[in-house]
Amino acid sequence: MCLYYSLMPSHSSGGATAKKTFCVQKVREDFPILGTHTRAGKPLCYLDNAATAQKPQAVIDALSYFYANQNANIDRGVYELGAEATELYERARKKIAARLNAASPAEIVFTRGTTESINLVACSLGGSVLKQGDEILITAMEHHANIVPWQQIAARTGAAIKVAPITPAGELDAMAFENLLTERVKIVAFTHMSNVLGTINDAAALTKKIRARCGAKVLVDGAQAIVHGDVDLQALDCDFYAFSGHKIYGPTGVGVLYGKQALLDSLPPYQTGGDMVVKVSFETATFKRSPHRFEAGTPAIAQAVGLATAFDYLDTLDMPAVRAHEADLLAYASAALREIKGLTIHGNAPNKGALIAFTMQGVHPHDIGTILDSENVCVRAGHHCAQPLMGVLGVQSTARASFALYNTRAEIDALVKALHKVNRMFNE
Amino acid sequence: MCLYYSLMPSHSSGGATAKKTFCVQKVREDFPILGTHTRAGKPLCYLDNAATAQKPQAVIDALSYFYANQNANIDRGVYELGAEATELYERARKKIAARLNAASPAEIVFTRGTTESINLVACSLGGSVLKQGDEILITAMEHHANIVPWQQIAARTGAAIKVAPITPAGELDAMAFENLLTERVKIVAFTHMSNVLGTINDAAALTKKIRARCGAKVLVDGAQAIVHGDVDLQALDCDFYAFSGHKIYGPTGVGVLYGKQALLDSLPPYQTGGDMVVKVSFETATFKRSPHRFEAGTPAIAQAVGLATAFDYLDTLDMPAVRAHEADLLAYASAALREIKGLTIHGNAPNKGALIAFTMQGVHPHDIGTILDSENVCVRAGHHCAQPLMGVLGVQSTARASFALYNTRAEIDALVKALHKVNRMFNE
Amino acid sequence: MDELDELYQEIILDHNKRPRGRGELPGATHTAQGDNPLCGDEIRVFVRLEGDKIADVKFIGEGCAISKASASLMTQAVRGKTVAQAKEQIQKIHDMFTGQGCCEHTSFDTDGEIAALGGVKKFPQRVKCATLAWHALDAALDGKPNVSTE
Amino acid sequence: MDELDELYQEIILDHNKRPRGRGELPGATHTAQGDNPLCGDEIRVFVRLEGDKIADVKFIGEGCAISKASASLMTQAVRGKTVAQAKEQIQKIHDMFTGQGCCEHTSFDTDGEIAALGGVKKFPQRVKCATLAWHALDAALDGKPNVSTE
Ligand SMILES: Cc1ncc(COP(=O)(O)O)c(C=O)c1O
Ligand SMILES: Cc1ncc(COP(=O)(O)O)c(C=O)c1O
Repeated sequence: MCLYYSLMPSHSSGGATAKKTFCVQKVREDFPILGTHTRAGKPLCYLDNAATAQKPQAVIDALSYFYANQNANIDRGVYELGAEATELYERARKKIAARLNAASPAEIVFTRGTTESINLVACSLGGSVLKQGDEILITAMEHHANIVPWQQIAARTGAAIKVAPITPAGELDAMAFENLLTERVKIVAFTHMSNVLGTINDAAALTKKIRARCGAKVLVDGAQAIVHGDVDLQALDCDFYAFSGHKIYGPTGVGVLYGKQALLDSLPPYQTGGDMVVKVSFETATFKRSPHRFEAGTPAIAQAVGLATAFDYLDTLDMPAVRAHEADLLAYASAALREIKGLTIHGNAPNKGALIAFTMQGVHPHDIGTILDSENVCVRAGHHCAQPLMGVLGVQSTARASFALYNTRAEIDALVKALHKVNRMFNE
Repeated sequence: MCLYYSLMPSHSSGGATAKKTFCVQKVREDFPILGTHTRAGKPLCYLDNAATAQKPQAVIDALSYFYANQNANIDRGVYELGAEATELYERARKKIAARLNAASPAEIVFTRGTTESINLVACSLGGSVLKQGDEILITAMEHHANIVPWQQIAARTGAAIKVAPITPAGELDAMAFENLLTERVKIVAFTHMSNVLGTINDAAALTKKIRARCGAKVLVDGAQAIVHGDVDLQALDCDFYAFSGHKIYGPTGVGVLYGKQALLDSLPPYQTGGDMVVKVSFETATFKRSPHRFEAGTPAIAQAVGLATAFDYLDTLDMPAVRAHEADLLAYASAALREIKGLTIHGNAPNKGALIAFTMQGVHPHDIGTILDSENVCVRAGHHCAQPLMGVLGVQSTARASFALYNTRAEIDALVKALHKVNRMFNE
Repeated sequence: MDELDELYQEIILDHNKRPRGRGELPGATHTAQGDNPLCGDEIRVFVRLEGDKIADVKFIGEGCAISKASASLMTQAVRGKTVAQAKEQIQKIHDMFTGQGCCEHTSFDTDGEIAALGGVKKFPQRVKCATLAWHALDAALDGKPNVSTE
Repeated sequence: MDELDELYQEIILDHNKRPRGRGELPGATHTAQGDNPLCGDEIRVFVRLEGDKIADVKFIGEGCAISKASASLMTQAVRGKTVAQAKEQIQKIHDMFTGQGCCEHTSFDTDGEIAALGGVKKFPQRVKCATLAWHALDAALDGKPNVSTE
């Protein structure tokens, strides 16, 4: 009976010993949806990966296997099935902690996604440290998820929000950022990679600068960066790091908040209820330490296991080759798009992740989206939950093609062909 | 292209036309985990359903099918795959609204589970209406999820918590409850079915009484009742109703908050970020109406679809027969347990759902749990996240056997046999 | 004609490029803004009522081809009509897109060029674009300051 | 002997029924409470130090057979020992349950009856029960008021 858990048989070893490879055609076979949704002979060309990524069969199977073989509630059962589920859930935490180089699994809190992770910090940290006259520093390239929660806590505490501007190329204005770093700033929240501009911010350098200037706590929105870079939390040294499972080839309904342990343990809880308490009376309650303190109620158990499986899957791939492939897609697509008449790319930072937001003269992004869809090319059209940035860019909305490790040059060719059709329909 | 969505082929019709039946042996085949985990020739006897229920193959398949064929982010895509995913997610909302007889799908908010649903209401409603001197009325049989969030908001607002007592049989003390219903009470939160006592509260009658006495808003914790009864929200007339997907044969990571639409629309948002806003500037944001107002960020899309599938699955069964079966399990088990030397059942309400909490003289519930597990019988041992109720009952913890529609009399026989073993080991 | 061509009919493309009734309306008696949170598009509609009659109607704002063409067609359709007639027209537009007969052409009273909006029905994701200006008109006539097509 | 019998050895069942060292300890110099949030069990440990020596040690509280027997065995094991010796014993208990050699009997210094706790190793869910009193003793010796086996 010396369990602990029986991992899903199919991918319990694999990754560790097998030689890691990356062949995009082989990888595409791992993602079942890519073979579906053919329309009028045209294969599905999914280029909306920054919104949500597709899932490899390994993740889908891990979920099915969990429900069919391992399902029980966690942290409560004296029976073996319950211990097994608990072990699987905590193994997921350990896996993620190890992969991101957290100091301890206790620093990994499971949430619903980036949005909840940031709300948690805004509420628990912001609610504790902010007072009238304090400042929260964000940047002009933030997603709504890294703006609105700060507005809410600012309104509640009397703090003010300051916005670090960007350069015309779409980079953070380093000088302006530094000038805004005064002693009044108690929290700095910035994105590791913009979901519109693609800009990758040097989070380690920014954190160092912040530490040198003031005692502000640092939250990094890693929703996009986790997908396109190799996150090392010790190197970054930020206080909090937030991301979503569904963008990194994992299930919906789960995400992560990393936080430094001492800091997490010092914060008041966010949601409250079962499993996060040590003791409850009718009058009062005492709370566990991190991570359990922040996981009230039954968490997304199967989804946490599925997310760990997504990382397990990535571990079977030759990641440097994946990065090179993504860089190639970005370069190839950028060059091709620049050739298209009337097309403007928004975001030209030298350090840029694999996505391209663009507008076309005389055509609204929505119409681009619809025409591309008629060619089975899926791109996003809209403000990408970054309306303030749209204002800075002087547009109402943009189209955006965003790439995953399974995309190909052929798909970019299909995108380009469809964009020519847009011009034919609207600009001839 | 006139989609809308292609439902998973296998269960798109079925329920509606096929004659509904219920045969427990047939139903057991729908739950794959029940055939696993045999130990020393003893089949898995899963009696911890109040903690989390097992999942039918239809739900597991719906999740796999979604990820392999329909996965996209919602509410944002102009392309067909995105529209399809949005339609599936909203169809899930409609399904649940219809099944619970909500006035409109806009009254169904997807959350992570009961705990988050209650936290949302405590924060958004409690934060708006409570002030110094106001009271929140709960009962002595509440789960931590329906206690601690109220303590938190009470501490923040200066409101006080009052606790309606229970009778020795484990029923709500109706007279005491009424006496506590003063004009000071602004919120009443009570469970529809106790997860320890099994007691089913007459939520409709209680709500009527509250309405007659004061203007308090009424939240009903339906985590257990949704599984064992047929919830009709119009008949209940409560303001809020909360439950978890994972207890009603659905996936983990998703739950529901029902709220009356006008009330929901009048409340401030809870979490904030993308998808729940109409417009965002660096300075401020305006919010959508319910339900989107309360669904910040990417929600648990696949899980919502899976939860709707769980209800679809239940719709294929003869529900009156299911209820009769559950009642039979409860009666059979109660009679058998009463025969066991030194065993006390906690909770003897005439209107009781299918679970039994019990203690045994001279044996701690943990030891009961371990010995039962050695016979492959899974029960819970502990305080069941209801520590204050434990205090009322005068115990530290109890064991609990809780039944689902797939349990059988034979499994209760196995439970009884294992309990005799407990007595043999500890009390001879 | 394939579905895409039906969506982007000549009339639509023409109204998109050369929208009629576009601009501020000094002396407007009613105005309302329509927001489409999906893409951030906004259309503001101005109405000058004389008694019960829509003496003039104009719109400003950015939008996709569908929403701009729809706004343009709207100004043509309701200018000179009574409030009751305009309301009826709004209802017809609403019915066209939300009616059960989703995929057939309904008995929609074409009012000339407006029929060109029928192509949108095959693109459920774009219905909000087509109805944005109409929602704003409706709100303006009701004296509401704004409306959002959530 | 099957795993269950190894868990509930005679010694354990005996200490569960007739716990040694149970009760308040008037004149205690140190005390701490251990909480097991899983089941709500609490064990309070009292220690009377005389110089560096544990002159007396007792416990009160409810718990399962494992935690009660373990507390009982603990009082036997450390009474009369120095603080350093008790700390060493606590470390050994800790190692026994968290050590890599999870499933073999380690070179654990039995101190007589304490070896009976070894059966718990096959029941990871019960390790917290077995260590609760030891955690509380450790906290008491460190001057901490309480500890929780989260
Ligand atoms: C009555 C009751 N309320 C609330 C909860 C909390 O549900 P969850 O953990 O799914 O949020 C439970 C289940 O544990 C319950 O039984
Ligand atoms: C940079 C960034 N931050 C936050 C989010 C929000 O993520 P989620 O919707 O998964 O909470 C996203 C994705 O939409 C994003 O791209």
